[in-house]
Amino acid sequence: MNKVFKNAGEAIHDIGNGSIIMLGGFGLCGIPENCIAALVKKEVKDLTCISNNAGVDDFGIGLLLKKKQLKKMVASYVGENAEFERQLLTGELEVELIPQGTLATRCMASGYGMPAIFTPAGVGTEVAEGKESRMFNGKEYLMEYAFESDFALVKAWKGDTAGNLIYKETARNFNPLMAMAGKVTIAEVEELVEAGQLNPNEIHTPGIYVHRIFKGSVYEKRIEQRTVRD
Amino acid sequence: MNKVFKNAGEAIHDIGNGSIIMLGGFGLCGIPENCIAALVKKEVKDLTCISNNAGVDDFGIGLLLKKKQLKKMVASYVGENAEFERQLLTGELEVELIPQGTLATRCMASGYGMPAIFTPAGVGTEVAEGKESRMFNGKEYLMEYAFESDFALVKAWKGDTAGNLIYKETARNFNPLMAMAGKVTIAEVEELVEAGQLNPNEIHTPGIYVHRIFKGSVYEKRIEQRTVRD
Amino acid sequence: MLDKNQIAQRIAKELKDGYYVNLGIGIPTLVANFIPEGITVTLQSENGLLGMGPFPLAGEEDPDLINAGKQTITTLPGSAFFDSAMSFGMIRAGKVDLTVLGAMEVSENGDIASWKIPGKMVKGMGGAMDLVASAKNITVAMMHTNPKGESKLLKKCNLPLTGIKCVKKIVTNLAVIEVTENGFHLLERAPGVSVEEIQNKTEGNLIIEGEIPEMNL
Amino acid sequence: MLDKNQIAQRIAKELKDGYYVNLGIGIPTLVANFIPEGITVTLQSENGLLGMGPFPLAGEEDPDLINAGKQTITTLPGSAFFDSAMSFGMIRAGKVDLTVLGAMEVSENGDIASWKIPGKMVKGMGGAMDLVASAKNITVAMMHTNPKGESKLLKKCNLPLTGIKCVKKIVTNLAVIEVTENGFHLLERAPGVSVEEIQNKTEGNLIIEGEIPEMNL
Repeated sequence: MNKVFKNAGEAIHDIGNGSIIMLGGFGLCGIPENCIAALVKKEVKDLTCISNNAGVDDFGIGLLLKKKQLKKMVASYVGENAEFERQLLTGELEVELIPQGTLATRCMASGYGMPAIFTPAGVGTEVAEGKESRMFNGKEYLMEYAFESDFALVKAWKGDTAGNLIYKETARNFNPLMAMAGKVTIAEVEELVEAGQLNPNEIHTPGIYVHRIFKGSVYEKRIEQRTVRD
Repeated sequence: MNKVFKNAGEAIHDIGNGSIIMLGGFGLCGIPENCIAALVKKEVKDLTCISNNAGVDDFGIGLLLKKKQLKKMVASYVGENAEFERQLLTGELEVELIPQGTLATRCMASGYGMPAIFTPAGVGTEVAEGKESRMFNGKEYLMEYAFESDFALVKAWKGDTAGNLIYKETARNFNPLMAMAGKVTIAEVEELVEAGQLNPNEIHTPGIYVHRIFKGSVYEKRIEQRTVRD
Repeated sequence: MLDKNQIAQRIAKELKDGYYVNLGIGIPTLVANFIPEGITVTLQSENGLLGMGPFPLAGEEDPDLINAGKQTITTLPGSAFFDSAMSFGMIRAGKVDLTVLGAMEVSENGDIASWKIPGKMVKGMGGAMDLVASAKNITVAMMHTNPKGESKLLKKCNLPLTGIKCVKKIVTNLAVIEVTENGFHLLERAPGVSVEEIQNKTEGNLIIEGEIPEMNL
Repeated sequence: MLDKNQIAQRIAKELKDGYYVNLGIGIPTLVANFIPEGITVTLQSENGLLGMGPFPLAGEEDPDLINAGKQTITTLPGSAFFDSAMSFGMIRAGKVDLTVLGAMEVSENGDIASWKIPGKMVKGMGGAMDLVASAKNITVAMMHTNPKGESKLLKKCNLPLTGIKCVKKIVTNLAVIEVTENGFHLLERAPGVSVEEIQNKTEGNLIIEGEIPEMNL
């Protein structure tokens, strides 16, 4: 059973028009750069992208926006992106906003076989509209459903041929959660090693959740807000 | 803010009669040996113990059973323990059996601030009696509530003064889940280091969940089923 | 008639390349000894391990490394440890392709009883209720009859249930049986065992269609 | 009247030894610069870090290490990384002792609006809805009035809400206010600011009891 693919193009070969895809990352940190580049190159259209953010104008999911490859964006925060705002205002792009913790937990729920979860996030706000709510110990919670996607594209630091993944620092973020929520999960890694080379105690995503893995050819790792101290 | 305690006796000083305590471990693997010894020494009574198993006759939670310190045992599997069976049959001990995955997930739900979860485990069995059930996508699930305890006693391999924990191999099991579910979580570790000595990428339980930590004085680590190949 | 090892050997033929498999305590554990050459099967142990290897050599037992039966084990290259919530998470999410379990009784609609004999034995369900309720492919490995010679394949289970309508296949010392909407569908006979004997030892509805082949180990 | 740094400085006085604290974007971030000496406060960043340190030195920026505002940061000894589900898990479970957030409007019953101006701005709620619904201790850091001079402390919020009945305390450039069942309870005045000015710039019900002390930075 071989999970290893040569490059991004081959790993995403069956992502077609209208696919629902999750993309890991927070801002531009820990995003599947090589998969995004391959989606741009493949010119697939009408994608529904589920990702915490929508990239910036010329990087990350912003590249797919610029090429008008998205039908719908599901995210928690979509600032810092002028093209996004333009497509939103003209109605070219459909947008669904979900509280960040709800988005994360709905992905995890999928990977944990839990059909729904309860969260207080959004109670009393427009996020609660049309949703079932319920009291527990005197506090109100919304019932939110598990979130699955056709494909989950995640980025890890290290991976092995069995599909095990280790993330680096805050580049972990949504990646392990979305890795669990893909009908097909495609992981791109900075370093790909043979099974047995990673310490089994340090794995963040066990290989059972990962269907395809490849070594990304280049990582630009753009910084969104470079801040330094004196 | 000091989380470090000198020994088990001091770390459990305020566990009193009638306390509800969780104990990590699977069988005798990864159990908080030093905390159990201290509870035996302290002779606290009427404890409710929540643990996947109940130890063996002369080790683990079996030591508390022998001294009749338990009022109630909540577990998923309680075989391999004659004294347990005796106390159960004479009615000295109250027992609640919970499917293993349900027990684990209810602890996690507590640490994740989710008041209830849905699981298919136990549907159609006596475990479902009196419980709310619900259909999702044509499949029936039971609603199970988050599980919190007065104290959670967990065992880790390495820990630091900030309370961060790393477990070893399958000694991880219920420990990280119960660590999240204690109103007061007490961690005993084989190796206690200064904050900054553990790789923040490899932490299994972040210190925010751990209130007290100490280095166990002895680890017997008894093996329940020694099996070898030729 | 098959012995325990042969039951395991027959079940091993159900394995496919790339499968993730959870093996219960008893006969199911033996399946690991018969994984066909040339395919990769990854064993999941619900106490928190993917990539379980064989028992250790004497002197190399590690108390921190056990399987769900509390036996000392080893890991194979590519293994990963995780906590019990994630372990049952991947089980519930259907990521485990095949689960093999023992049973005390199975009914013709796929119910299974395996964890309790009222008044006699209450060891607890462990992870069995989670496994049978979640796994998409449940195979039971057991003797066809109990020590008293009574059928364990029933119209309806007498013992408290572990799960309902979940068993897909049963491999016993006498037969391979598929659980269908209409009952136990006989697929194969053990070498030297007649259809009549299987019929006599099956209390639940046994469906016999055409020639029943002898199994090929 | 306080400047942004002084608002942060005043909020920092609420910190206690051992606190885990989540600081939002903007003024709240500045609180980290004023943590009192002698106490240990651990900063949580909801993108997956406990133990956030200061910004890096030039040349030492790490693109894999950012805060929830996407700024490059560092870690302190004892830090830990985790995924976004665990991050909001610990927030929902009430493990974070203090959350400091900015706001566009706060109402006298503790409702907060901070994420959307219909027809003008829809950046999304990010983690704010999770934070305000979960944290036990929500402090808002903001200017008392908007750029047009209109009060941001209202009877009722006009903008779409981020959360309801959740704000416990508000520190503005003019005052420290506690949100009580009966409305905004004035606790302290900024140096040189009169109770009258605060009253004039507070649309919601302002409760003034006895002498209102000037705040001590």
